[in-house]
Amino acid sequence: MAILGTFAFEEDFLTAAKNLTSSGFDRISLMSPIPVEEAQEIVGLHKSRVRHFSLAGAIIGCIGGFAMAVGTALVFILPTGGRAIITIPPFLIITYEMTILFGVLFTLLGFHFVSGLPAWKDRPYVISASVDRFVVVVEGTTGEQAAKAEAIIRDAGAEEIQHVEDSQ
Amino acid sequence: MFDHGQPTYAEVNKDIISTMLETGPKYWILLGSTMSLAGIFFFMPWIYQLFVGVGAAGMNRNAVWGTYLSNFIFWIGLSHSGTLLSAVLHITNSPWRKSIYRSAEAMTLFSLITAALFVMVHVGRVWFVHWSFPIPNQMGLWPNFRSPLMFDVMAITTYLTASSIFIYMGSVPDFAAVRDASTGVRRRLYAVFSFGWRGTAREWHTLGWAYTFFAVFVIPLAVSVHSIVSWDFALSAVPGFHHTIFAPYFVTGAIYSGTAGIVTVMYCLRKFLNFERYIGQVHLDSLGKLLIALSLIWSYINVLELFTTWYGGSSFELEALSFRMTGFYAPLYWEMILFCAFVPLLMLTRKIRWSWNKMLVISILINIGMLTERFIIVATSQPRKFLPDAFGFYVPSWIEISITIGSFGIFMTLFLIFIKWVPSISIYEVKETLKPLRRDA
Amino acid sequence: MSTIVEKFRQYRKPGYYEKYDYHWAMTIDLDRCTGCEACMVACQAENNIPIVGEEQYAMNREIQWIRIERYWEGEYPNIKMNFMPMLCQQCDDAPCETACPVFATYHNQDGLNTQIYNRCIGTRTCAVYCPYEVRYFNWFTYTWDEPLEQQLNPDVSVREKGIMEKCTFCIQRIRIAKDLAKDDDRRRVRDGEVIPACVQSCPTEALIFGNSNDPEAKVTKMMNNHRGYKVLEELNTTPSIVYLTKAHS
Amino acid sequence: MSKISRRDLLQYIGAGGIGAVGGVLYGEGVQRKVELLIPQVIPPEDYSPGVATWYNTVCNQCSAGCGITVRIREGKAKKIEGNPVHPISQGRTCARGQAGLNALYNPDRIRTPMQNVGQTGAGRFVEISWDEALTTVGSRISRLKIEGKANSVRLLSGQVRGHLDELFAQFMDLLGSEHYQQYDFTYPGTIRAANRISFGVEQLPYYDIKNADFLLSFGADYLGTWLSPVHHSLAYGHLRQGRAGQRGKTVQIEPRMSLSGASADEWIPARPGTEGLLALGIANAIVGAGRYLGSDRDQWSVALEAYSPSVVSGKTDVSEDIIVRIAKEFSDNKSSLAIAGGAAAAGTNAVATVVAVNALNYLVGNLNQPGGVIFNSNSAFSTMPSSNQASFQEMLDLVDAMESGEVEVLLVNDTNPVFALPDHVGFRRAMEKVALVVALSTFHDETTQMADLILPTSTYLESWGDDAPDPGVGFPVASISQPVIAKLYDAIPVGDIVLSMARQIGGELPVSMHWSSMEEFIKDRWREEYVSRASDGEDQDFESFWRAALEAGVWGQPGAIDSDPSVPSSASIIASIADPESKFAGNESDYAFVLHPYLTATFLDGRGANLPWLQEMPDPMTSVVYGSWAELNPVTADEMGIREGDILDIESPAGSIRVPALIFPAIRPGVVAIPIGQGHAEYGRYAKDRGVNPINIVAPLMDDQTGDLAWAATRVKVKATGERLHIIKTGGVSRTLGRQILGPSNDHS
Repeated sequence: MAILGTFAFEEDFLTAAKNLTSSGFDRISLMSPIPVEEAQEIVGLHKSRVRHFSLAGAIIGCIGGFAMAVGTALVFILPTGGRAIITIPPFLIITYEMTILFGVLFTLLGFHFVSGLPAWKDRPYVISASVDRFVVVVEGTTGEQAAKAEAIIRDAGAEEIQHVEDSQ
Repeated sequence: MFDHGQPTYAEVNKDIISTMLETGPKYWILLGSTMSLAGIFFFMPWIYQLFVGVGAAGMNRNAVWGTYLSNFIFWIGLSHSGTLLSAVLHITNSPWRKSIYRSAEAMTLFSLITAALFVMVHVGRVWFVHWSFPIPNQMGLWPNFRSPLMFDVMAITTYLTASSIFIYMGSVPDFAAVRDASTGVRRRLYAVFSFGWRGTAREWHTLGWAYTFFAVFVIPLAVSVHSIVSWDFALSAVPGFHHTIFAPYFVTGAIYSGTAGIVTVMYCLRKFLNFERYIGQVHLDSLGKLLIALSLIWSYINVLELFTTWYGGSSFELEALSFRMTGFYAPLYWEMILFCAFVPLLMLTRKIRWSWNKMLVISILINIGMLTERFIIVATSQPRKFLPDAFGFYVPSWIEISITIGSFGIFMTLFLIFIKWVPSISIYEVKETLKPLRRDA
Repeated sequence: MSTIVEKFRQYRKPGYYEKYDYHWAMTIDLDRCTGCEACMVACQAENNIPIVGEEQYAMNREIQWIRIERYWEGEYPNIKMNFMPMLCQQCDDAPCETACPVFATYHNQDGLNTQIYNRCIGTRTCAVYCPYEVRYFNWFTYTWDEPLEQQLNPDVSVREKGIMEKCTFCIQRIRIAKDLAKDDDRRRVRDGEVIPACVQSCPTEALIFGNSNDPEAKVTKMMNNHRGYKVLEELNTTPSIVYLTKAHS
Repeated sequence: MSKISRRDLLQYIGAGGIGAVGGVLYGEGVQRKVELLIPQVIPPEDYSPGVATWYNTVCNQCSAGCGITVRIREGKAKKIEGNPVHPISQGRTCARGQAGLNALYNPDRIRTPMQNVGQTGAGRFVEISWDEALTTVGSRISRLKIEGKANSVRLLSGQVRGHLDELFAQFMDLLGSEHYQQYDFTYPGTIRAANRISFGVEQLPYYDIKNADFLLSFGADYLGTWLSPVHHSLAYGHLRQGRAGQRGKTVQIEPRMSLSGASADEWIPARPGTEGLLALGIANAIVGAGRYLGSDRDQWSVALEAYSPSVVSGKTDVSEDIIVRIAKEFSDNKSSLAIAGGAAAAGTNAVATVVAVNALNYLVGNLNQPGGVIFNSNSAFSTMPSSNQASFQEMLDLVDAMESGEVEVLLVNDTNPVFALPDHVGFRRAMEKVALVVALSTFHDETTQMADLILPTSTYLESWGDDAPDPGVGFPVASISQPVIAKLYDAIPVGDIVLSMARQIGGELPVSMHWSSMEEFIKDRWREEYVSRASDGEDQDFESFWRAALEAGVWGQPGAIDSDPSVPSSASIIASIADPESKFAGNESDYAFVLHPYLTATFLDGRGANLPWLQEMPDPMTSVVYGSWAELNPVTADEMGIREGDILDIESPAGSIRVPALIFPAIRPGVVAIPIGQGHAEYGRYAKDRGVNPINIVAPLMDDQTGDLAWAATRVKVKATGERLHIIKTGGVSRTLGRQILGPSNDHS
């Protein structure tokens, strides 16, 4: 069973979130139409793991770019303009571009891994969450756990409370 | 921030999503005309040129680069608007960028696509242009990574991917908002577009970080793209091209023409999608100040280029300079100086900087000036290089002019499609700028 | 410390050309050249160069791998005319080679700046970068009125539209000479065995061609002539063609 | 879709971007023509695909007679080169020689015999067969011969040498008509006449520029169009840089700088028509300064006293100290040479001018000396008819004869008098009066257009013939012209046409002209030459000699300079000096400019205009292509407010033409120069209706001694018409702008 509470005002939403986390509920998801930093602290999100992906992507791009430039130059030795075969300045530019390209691609990849999107199986959700309502969802609660959560949400000033299925 | 009073969250959603859902007959007429403009003026002459050969254009032996390349650089220049508005101002989180950065990014993407099309039109044998990509091919030869054009290819493909990811990730929450506000096929479609976004704290947190990283990556990329585009010229020995100031000159010119482009697009958005409430005086004012700063930098670099050329005193450079300032294209040159250096100074007075109509005219003039600037660089330096007996002349042909007009058609068509498929103002960013709802309010 | 400087100089100037067996070069004696343009027609006959027609010529799109440049000097009545044949200088540090994104032009073992027609995609960057403006573009697929095409030289490929072309020092003749030399007990090509069409037809013997790696070659001696100089030397493209200034008796 | 080869498939896949659609449609549209590797069913014996064979023959693009060798691949002519062993060309060629293949494969060649239907000159021709054509000609001529009116058959040919000339002469003699004439605009008639008067020699002498130290040229464009340009260019190269530590000096005297003027050390723009006076002035300076030590010094000073440098400088507009300096240099140099030609030998005083120049040569004693004027011994072929080159006066007589109906049959071979003669001469109108005009020509030029019957001739690359070059190279030389490829189209070489006409006419002609083909005739004549010379110990039998001559393409006796160099007596030269006063058509007040038409290195006298390579070859001096122009001095142009491209109306007493103006810095202010060669009404797609022909406004003045056309003796008035025309030229800014392009030291600005 999952309890879903809809709030009209942000501070009620935050108080509900704080009380739920302090009373030991773990599978909480706080939905809001705009990013709310306090909500993210409450859930314990500080430095996102996306940054590792970006760094990894940048490094791979850097090495890959330089390797590509040098590797392709060595397939057929075609001297041009009296310059060396492996000319550092132009290859640095290629490396620079590849670094950024792989950085961006890996960041995208990281976003998908870390945020768990794209998730198409239906999970508790209220349409107004994307308009002007703040929603708290507590999942995996049974019997009196659910009642306790429901009580916390109600005295935080929830507008509406629903009981929905858990997300698979 | 908002001239006509604070809208509520719901009103924000309704206003912006309504522009996407209701499509009046005016939209279809406009879309039809821009598509025909693109088709008739861009694609038909291009197909003709494919059959006949690049000779249909006006280029000749010593001016082998013509308006196709100057348009390519103009459109790449326009694409720097998005980068500046969304990335730089996102990092410095200035509030006024929030409502206009989405369409600025859209401008980036679509002018990049138009620029890429110009490469296809410019190249002599377009059916082998894929050899310039590092993919295995029939001859087993790899491209020459020492060439500035290979820098171009790598930089522009990177920039294309980066800016499309940048705009897409920024609008995932808005796709979710559209999904919730629509039904039927459109709902299922936007469910896919928004990757099933629910707006949970974890998703916002990851998106925030990813978006910041995108911005961090795109800024140096944008600077590098336009300096690489300037290196197509600067790495040559041609007297009009071979200046070390070219990279900053082109980057400044790009941001300058991009910002002017944003003012034009903002004007159109306000007028046709009646976003008066969201795009207000503060945007116009800050954009105006930005334009003045950029125009001063641009004029400084132009004067610098003239001074160094004159001071250097080499017969090649002086000849190129004198032809540019007093030759056949002299009126074009002075028109460029007027439009890009003197007209923007009018914006110093608040009366002009605050009126939308005057700012529209100034921004269009600036962009015309920038288009002529690129054309001047191409058309006046190439025909007069080192050997006087090989001096020549370059006049664009009707095909080049029609393709130039057609390219605006393409850009407008893409933008009109964008307006109907992606919310042209970022919903959640606008909501962020609203005062949060207080229980006691 | 010196090894690093040495290594950098070696890196910066790999000097491929000392190691190659040939380095074809040409000297043009401006004192002998009378500007009669026999070389131009000979080159057109040998290398299947098309006729571009009147209106293309008016648009300054002629294709002439070797052209004669005319420079007046002084004013009437003591006026002088200077002719200067201008063709691809086969530069050792060619600005056009680094510019081509698809390796359609590179420097081969013969010290020639080769132009590979089927590899060219027509970005025309090489023509912008060439300070001598000796690269010519096929703006159209030029045709020969029937039966003029029977004169086409089978050793030289005919170019379609969208391809850059330039003087190749008659690379087909160089290849044939090297093959014949190889068949004849693998010896090297002797001096004077291979000459381009322009050198062969120049009626005042102003053009001399040969292998400048071979010290006894006639061209090497001519290159060391005190009147010798290179055009636009200050751009340091190190061209392989040495011009000899007009002398005054 | 038809079968797609692997390469096409990859090309379609490779068509990146939207261009793919265009690429596919275009790729399919072009149908590839199937070509056989071996064109004939049974290939000739020396035919193997991929292997080139070379044949030696003689170039016929001008009258120099250079030996050329033609590269043949798969039965097709690919490249013309100079024949290395030939003494005239020594392995080199000029631009016109290279363009010979354009004439061979010219799309506008006449392919079958044609009969004119309808009005003469209307140009409506219908194809007929060879025997039909020959019967009409043969029957007409034989009927005239029987009626005793053989004299009404006339043969007018271009400049023809060697045994073909003898064949023509024999054909006309056997017919009983003595009207076999040659007319060639470039024929040096006045020089030949002057040499005959000065030195009493018939052959043109060999001007040995190669060994000269100082070359003084009065109007002769020896590098571009005068007599034998390739040989002179070779000599010029040697004169300049051929000798270690020694560089010859050249001075050019002409009102408009020609190709030779451009390469000269000094260009002296004397007043047009006064070159002869200048020569005598220089001679006077030489004799006056005591530099001529011959015994008859005083006769010379008497003969030259009227031409003191001060008097001459007034008339020739050349300062006195230049005349004295030139005279000093001319006589001090070990071997100096003076030549005359071009416009200097085309005034009313042409012969007097050349005689004056010959006198100069005599005064420095360079006759029959290396680097001087070497008299050629008799020609390599013993049986040569005397030269029957028609002067302008004889052409006028021919026109009168045609007008009065004396001419029944006119055979025209390889010459274009309608173009080469001014229109007011009326050659075209006179041709209408001739009952039967037969044109033996390869192209539809203006004269062929007026013909009743056209017999297509093959080009020189497909026909047999031989040539003794005139001017020779000091020793007897004979070159052979042999077909290099199988004959194209239904054309027949002109020699074979004459032989078949002889057979057709019957009577004693086929008896004495019994050869079945031109090859047999040439071989027979060479056998006679061989037998007549065999006495001096050559034991090779004739066959192997003939094969060796064919392979080399040329035969010569280098050593055979006759022992005693007969230097003509000075008396005859002194006597021949006449006052070279030149007259001009049109008085000076109305016609302010002197017309200076000049032969161009591209088209010579217009015969090269239908060759595409020459039309697209920039004019050596002005770099203009595909058109005509009139050159004006920049100062006069400014005064008259004329800019480049303004169309001028140039009117002479004999007519007027419209031609665009070109600013040309190296021309005298009072002279307007127009190139000869363009302005064809017919002559194929490359030459038709392009440019203007200045010969049409040349007044019918003639050289008083030879009757040759004085084409440089016409005054014109120049008026801008206000219209403009874009002159197509490759030159950009023809100044070095201070850039060190022509040499490190910056003295070329």
